[in-house]
Amino acid sequence: MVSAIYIIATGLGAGFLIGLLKDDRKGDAFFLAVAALAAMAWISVSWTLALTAGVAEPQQIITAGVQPPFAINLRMGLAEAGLLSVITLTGLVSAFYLRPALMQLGRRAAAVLVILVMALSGLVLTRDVFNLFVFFELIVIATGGLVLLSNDKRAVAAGFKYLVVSQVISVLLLIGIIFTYHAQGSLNIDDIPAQPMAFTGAGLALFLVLIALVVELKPFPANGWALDIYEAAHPGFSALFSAASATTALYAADKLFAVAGPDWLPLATGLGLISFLGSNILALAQRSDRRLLGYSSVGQIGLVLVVLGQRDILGDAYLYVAGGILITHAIAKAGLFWLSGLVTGRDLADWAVLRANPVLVLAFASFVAMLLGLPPFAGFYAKWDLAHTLVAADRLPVLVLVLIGALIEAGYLFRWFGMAMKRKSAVAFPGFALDKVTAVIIAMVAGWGLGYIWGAAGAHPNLMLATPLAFALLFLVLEPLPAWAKNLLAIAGLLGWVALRYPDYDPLQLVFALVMLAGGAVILLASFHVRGRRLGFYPPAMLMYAGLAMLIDAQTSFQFFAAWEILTLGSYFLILRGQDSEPHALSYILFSLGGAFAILAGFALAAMGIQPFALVNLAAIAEAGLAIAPWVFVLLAVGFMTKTAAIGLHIWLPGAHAEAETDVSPMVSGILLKAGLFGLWLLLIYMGRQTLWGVDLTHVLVWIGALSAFLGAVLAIFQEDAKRLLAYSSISQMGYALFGLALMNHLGWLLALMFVINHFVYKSMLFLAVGGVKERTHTKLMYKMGGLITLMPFTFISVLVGIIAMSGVPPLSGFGGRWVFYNAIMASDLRLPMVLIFITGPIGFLYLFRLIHTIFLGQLKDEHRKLREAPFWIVLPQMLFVAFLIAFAVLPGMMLRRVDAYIATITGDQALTWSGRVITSEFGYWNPIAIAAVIGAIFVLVLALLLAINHNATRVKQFNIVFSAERPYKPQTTHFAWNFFAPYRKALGFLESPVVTTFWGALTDSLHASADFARRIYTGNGQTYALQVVAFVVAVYLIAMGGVS
Amino acid sequence: MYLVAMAAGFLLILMGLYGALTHRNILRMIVGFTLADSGVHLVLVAVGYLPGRTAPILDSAVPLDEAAQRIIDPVPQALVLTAIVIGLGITALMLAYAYRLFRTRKSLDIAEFTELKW
Amino acid sequence: MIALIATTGFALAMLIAAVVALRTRATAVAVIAAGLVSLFASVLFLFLAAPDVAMTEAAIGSGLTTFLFFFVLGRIRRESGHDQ
Amino acid sequence: MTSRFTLRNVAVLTLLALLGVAFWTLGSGYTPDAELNRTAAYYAQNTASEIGAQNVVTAIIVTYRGLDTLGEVTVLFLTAAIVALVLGQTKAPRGSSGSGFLPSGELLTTGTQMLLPIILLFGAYVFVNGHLTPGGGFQGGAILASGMLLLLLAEPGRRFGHRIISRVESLSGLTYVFIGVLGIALAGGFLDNRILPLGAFGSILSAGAIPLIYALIGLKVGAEFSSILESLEETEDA
Amino acid sequence: MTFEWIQIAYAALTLFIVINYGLIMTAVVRKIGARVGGRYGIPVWQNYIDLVKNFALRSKISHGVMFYLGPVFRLTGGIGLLLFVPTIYGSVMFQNFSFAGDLILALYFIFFGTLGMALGAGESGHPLAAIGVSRGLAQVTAAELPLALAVFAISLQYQTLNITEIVAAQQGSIFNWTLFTNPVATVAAMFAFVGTMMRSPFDVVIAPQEIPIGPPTEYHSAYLALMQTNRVLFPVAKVVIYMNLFFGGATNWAEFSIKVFSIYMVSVLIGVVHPRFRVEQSIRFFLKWGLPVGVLAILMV
Repeated sequence: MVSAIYIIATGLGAGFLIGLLKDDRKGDAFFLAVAALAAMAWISVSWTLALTAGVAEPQQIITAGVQPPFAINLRMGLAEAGLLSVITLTGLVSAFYLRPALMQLGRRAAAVLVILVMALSGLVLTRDVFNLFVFFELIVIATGGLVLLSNDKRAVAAGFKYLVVSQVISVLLLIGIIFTYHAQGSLNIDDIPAQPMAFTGAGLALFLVLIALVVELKPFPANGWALDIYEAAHPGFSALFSAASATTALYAADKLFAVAGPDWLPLATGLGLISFLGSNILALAQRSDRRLLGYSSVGQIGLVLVVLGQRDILGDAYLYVAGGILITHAIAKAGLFWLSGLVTGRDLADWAVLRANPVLVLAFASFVAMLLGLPPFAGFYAKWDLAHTLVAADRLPVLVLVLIGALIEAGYLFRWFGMAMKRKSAVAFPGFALDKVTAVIIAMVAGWGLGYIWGAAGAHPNLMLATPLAFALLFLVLEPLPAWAKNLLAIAGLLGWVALRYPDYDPLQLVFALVMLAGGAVILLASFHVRGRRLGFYPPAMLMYAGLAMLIDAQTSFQFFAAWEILTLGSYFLILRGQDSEPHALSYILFSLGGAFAILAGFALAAMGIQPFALVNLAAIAEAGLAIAPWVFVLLAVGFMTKTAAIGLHIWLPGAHAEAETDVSPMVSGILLKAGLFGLWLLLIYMGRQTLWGVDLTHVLVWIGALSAFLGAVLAIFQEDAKRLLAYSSISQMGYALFGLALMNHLGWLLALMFVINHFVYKSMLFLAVGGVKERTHTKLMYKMGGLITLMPFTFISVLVGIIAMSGVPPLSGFGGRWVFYNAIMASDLRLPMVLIFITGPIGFLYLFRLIHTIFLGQLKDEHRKLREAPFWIVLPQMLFVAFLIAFAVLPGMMLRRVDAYIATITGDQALTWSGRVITSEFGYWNPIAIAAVIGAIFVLVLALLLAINHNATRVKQFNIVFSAERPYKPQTTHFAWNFFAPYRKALGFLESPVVTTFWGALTDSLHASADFARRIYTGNGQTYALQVVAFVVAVYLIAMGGVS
Repeated sequence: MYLVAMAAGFLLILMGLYGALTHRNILRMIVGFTLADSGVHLVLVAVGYLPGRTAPILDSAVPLDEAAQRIIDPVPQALVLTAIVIGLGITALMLAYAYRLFRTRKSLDIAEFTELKW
Repeated sequence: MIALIATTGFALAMLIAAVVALRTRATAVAVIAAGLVSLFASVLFLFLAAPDVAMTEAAIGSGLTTFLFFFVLGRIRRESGHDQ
Repeated sequence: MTSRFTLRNVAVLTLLALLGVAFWTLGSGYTPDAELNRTAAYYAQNTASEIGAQNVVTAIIVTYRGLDTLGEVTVLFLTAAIVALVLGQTKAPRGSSGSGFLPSGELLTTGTQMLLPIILLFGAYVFVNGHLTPGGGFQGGAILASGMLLLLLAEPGRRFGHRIISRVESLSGLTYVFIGVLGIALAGGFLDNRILPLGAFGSILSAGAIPLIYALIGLKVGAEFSSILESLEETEDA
Repeated sequence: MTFEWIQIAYAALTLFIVINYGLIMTAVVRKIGARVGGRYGIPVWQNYIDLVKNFALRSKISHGVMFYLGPVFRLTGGIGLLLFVPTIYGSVMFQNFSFAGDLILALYFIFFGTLGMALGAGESGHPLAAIGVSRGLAQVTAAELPLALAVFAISLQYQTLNITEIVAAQQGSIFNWTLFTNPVATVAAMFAFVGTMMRSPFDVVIAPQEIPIGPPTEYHSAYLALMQTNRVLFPVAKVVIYMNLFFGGATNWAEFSIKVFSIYMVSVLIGVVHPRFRVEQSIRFFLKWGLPVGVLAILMV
């Protein structure tokens, strides 16, 4: 192996060599710089590889031929090697990225760049505290120089502010160093003994060193200077500043915190939390892209500082966790800054230009996911392990704060992504420089690669090797194919997977697999109607399906959670594709991530540090009656209920489902919601009833279910938008299912399961039908339609069957659900929530009638006279569903019976008796075939009677009778559709008042307002910034001292 | 003696910082920082001082075998030497920046360079 | 004892010079006063048995730095056309 | 500075007073060592045998903490480069260079021409003897630069050999790094001075590579200082 | 409870009896109403005349498939409702098709006709029909609520959803009737009863005294005949459910006719003395008075 000292020697040598060149030989200077950086990168990477493979041992490098502490020594271990690789590679790519700017500024700039990378490397390697200072100053000066690479005139002021603050820091650092030396008799970091947190003598000296290093990390709120650099500097340099400088500074702090001992770690934790939360909140109010990235960098470094504060409990996992977050952040942030160089405008919405290149969109999405620790990236594994360790060590508050911060970060990052995807670009398409695009792609590939490595290195299964995910990612490569080919492959993949896994499933899994995956394949049939390549549809769709497939297969909490996040991410991108879906997709992902974090906390709480945690073990926790059990229950239930859109957590759903594309709405409604039910199901099966403060939590769930069912239905009847109506109806239906599940009896579960199947079928069908109508009429507003029955007869039939099934009118399958439902509540001892459910039934009937009436009946609009039936591929799956509904109505036993038997094995009772075609419960009985036969027979007889009397009736125009064939001037006045249930609104309109929306709105508004107010501390005055740094140090000093005494 | 130097050094640091944090003129801020730097250097050297010993030079006045008993701690001096040079580097850089800033606005008031904020 | 008094004296002188550097209205005076502070400091270094440091501080701290200041000051003065 | 007692000033005073409390705690808790601590004791005992330099500070700077010094030299290199960069983008109006605060006259010009060789020689002396007496590369370099300063003062309009200065700067830097690397190959590690014989203790050609290194440092520092001074003085062609 | 072919004949017989009974009863009720109001009123066979007349009319007009099917749905709903419920307790002949399902089936099947009718009326394209549908649905959903609660209360009380078993539990003495064992539930159910019989004060949906409005606006001739049939059949079928659940059922046709008539008269009597409600008023009424009683019924079981 080449000694790491050559990284420094190469950097310096190249720097000086460039100094030898003539001024006009800029090309040579650039070449030299790149060669040096490449050599440094090669050394770093080869060390990393060798250390990982176990070929090499960590190396202690002595200088001057004298042993430490008498001479400066360096150390090359795995952590150092990894960070050096990040630093040097970022430097290398940034060098190419900066090429035009470097050429413009001359050879000196190239030398400065090389020396900066050298200094960063030195900072990582050195084990001497004063040497640390020297490298710091080198970095400061080099940064001061490279800020000038920017074309932004404001960069000069930013550089000066940076220097001013650095001066303050160096004063503190030097004082701290010399008194530490005095106390320990050595400058070697490893000679600093662990010591209690104290504010005299050695302790105070150590405090000064530590706080100086922390201030170097640009902690909120003492970081205005750094933000200015991020905003004004050349993006190529900002990438380096964020990815390499911040990373290095963090490692420097880490070295000293490591020796200072566990007593000092709370300091890191506290400051990290403040920084993470504070800067993320402030970022909310930010509209400038690079400044936003700056805030995000500060926040992320704060997060790693929090991790650093947990090194006492992380133990061996420390490198894995901290490294996972730190390196992922470095890559993602470098990538984002490089991306920002491709965008000419500085407003967040200007990133819309990226849409010109799908690869860049993918990169943007990847970076956002990386920053947020979403699977399959490295941060995900780190986040998971961190949460588990925190909880196991009883540091739940830290976890809560971290998750809140992460949620806020998700807020602005996804808002930004949404803007980029949906807004109109204010600036013209610039055409992207190939070298810059290459840099971005390199970062993206590195991020994916790192995700793979982390997956392979950790104790968890490597997500990237999971077949469903790999299959979904395959579609990224297949994007150039035409849509029909991809669709074919997608359907084959889904069906193939079900066929493959089918033998291993228990009946419950089988039902969900059939609904989610096979059902998904049916819905995908509708996607054949789209022509062209349909870029950006299949990867997210398949990502969602992959998540669902993995969810069903999940054995451990890790697999479950990973699958959960994958399907959330996939569905987010899918929803975002809708026309006006930007705000709705955002609230979807935020609620989903909030829910996911609750799940994470719940699993972490349950696992108590032991991994892997099999889902089955939830039962053990419940049985043991541990005090945490109800909390686990609450957290998991809340998480799952965000997905089922239980009332209070539902506000994302209507918009998200309504604005989605025609074939996406059924996916996210009919299928995605079931994921939440699946989770709840497992939770209730494993944990059963839990009591918290004397309240049976399943009773709470029953109430929530009933309220969701009721309010969802009430809101649905007031909608004018057909898809929104269906969306609210989904809330209601999921409320029913939740209600059934939470009843905790055999029939309740069966009821929920019937809802899983039925809701999937009729909601998919209805969404497809309404979507088909929208394809033709180009509106979703029902009062703009009317009289479409003759023009779109097949769609009408599917809506008709759908609403009969859904409202529970015999003989279709919905009735079976109602019957099971009544029997289930008879077996339960809860009374009041039933009332709500009873009210809901008829109300559900109201909105469904409205749907069919205002679209298909009544007067046809003039502009719709020439409409054709919906596209064949949209109608086809509807017809399949119609056939299924009828079959399921008559033969519910074909699937239910197996599941019923399965549920019986869990609940231990046999609630239903299946004899022949009669299904008997403790209370009543139900003979589907007889019902269908009787009704059919009567219907046919009556119809025959009417036909006999009135067989030659001829169809007349709609205006013929009442209007005496005089067409009224405006046909729309004759279509009674708008505000259809006006009496209800008069009587029950108060239920429509958007309490929940107002609540969440007020929450986010107040966050935004406080962010907008608080960020005014960044006055832009360099002196004020320096003052803030001093104030920060003094405040920490006083608070920490107060904490110690 | 070392206490005097140390006290003076600390005072100088505080005074320098006061100047740097209150003067709005950029050049005066830099002057403040050079004062603070001098103070830091003083404190550093004072820490290495052992009463009654001589400079760490092993000439005829200091026999080699008694060196450990005769000379003061040389390490802080070496550090200060480095610190002084680095301080000069930063000061020079800040001065260059000050000039550059002056060229953009014809002003040296730090409060005027606030285009970047929030 | 003499050394102590001398040290104290120089330290006081240094602090006075620092006060001048802070309080004076003229930047040029401030710069010179700062140079003086460095010079006094280098004397203190001599008392603290640090001849290397003393030389360096004198040459760099009080010498070169002051000139750097004056060069910049001069340029600024020339370009603004009036006293700063 | 319109008012002495603005809110900012009071805030600064308060904060600094609190910071002063921390300093006070440090200072009042400080007791000088009775004996040299182990690091310093090691240097006192072993410098002569290991390094062969009389001036322990020099031994520390050039060898024991050679990496610091290399960094330090690099700081100056960077500063020189960046000051040139900073000012390079803003050209001063032509014909108006010169510091403007000292009149340059015949006397000064002549005096400079006489003094310059002596100054340069003195500088060289200081850094070559760095391992024996107080002083060394930095001080010597500063002295070299003062010669340059004089030239600048004497002949403001004249341009000096940028090329030469930067060549000297870079070459000495390169050699410095090269010697450091030689240390790995021939002796105990990077920047080990024992690539050359230690020689007789106390003589000018002793202490291994220290005189060489210090000379390089001196040249480099001198060149860098000169370059900084020159950049700040005039930048029309920087 | 198994099916035999003879049951079809029995069901037809039930149907025949009930239709005739309904035709006569509704006419009698109207006549009583007229006499109370000091008018002479219609002859008791008036309904037969109307029915025959309407069946005899030949119409050439239809607005479309759903329009055509609307009355079919409507009548199917009425017949089905009757036939899914045992008419005479203890009689093998008049068990009808109650083996197909229990109380829940009956409750939900009420909507079948409503839905079909609403769809048919909707396709007629007449805005007044749509307004009628909207009002009717809005009102009926609120009105049915106390019934649902009451039904739930008594199924809890009797621990069964089987109508026959519920009736069986009420045999023996008049005080075994739900009316006496669970008066609250009965009151709640009667709220719903009054609300869904389409009589004043809850008859704004069809509002016979004003302009032609309501779902049947566009219907005529044979369509109307089917609906008229249903109009006499359906209330009786509904009353039968009430009778079975709350008033001890009927063990023979005599008891049947007395009980049905009495229960039916409840809504008539209330209608005579109350002015008509607007729809939102009746919704509020049922939520304010019917719902609490229903909730009370559930809580008291």
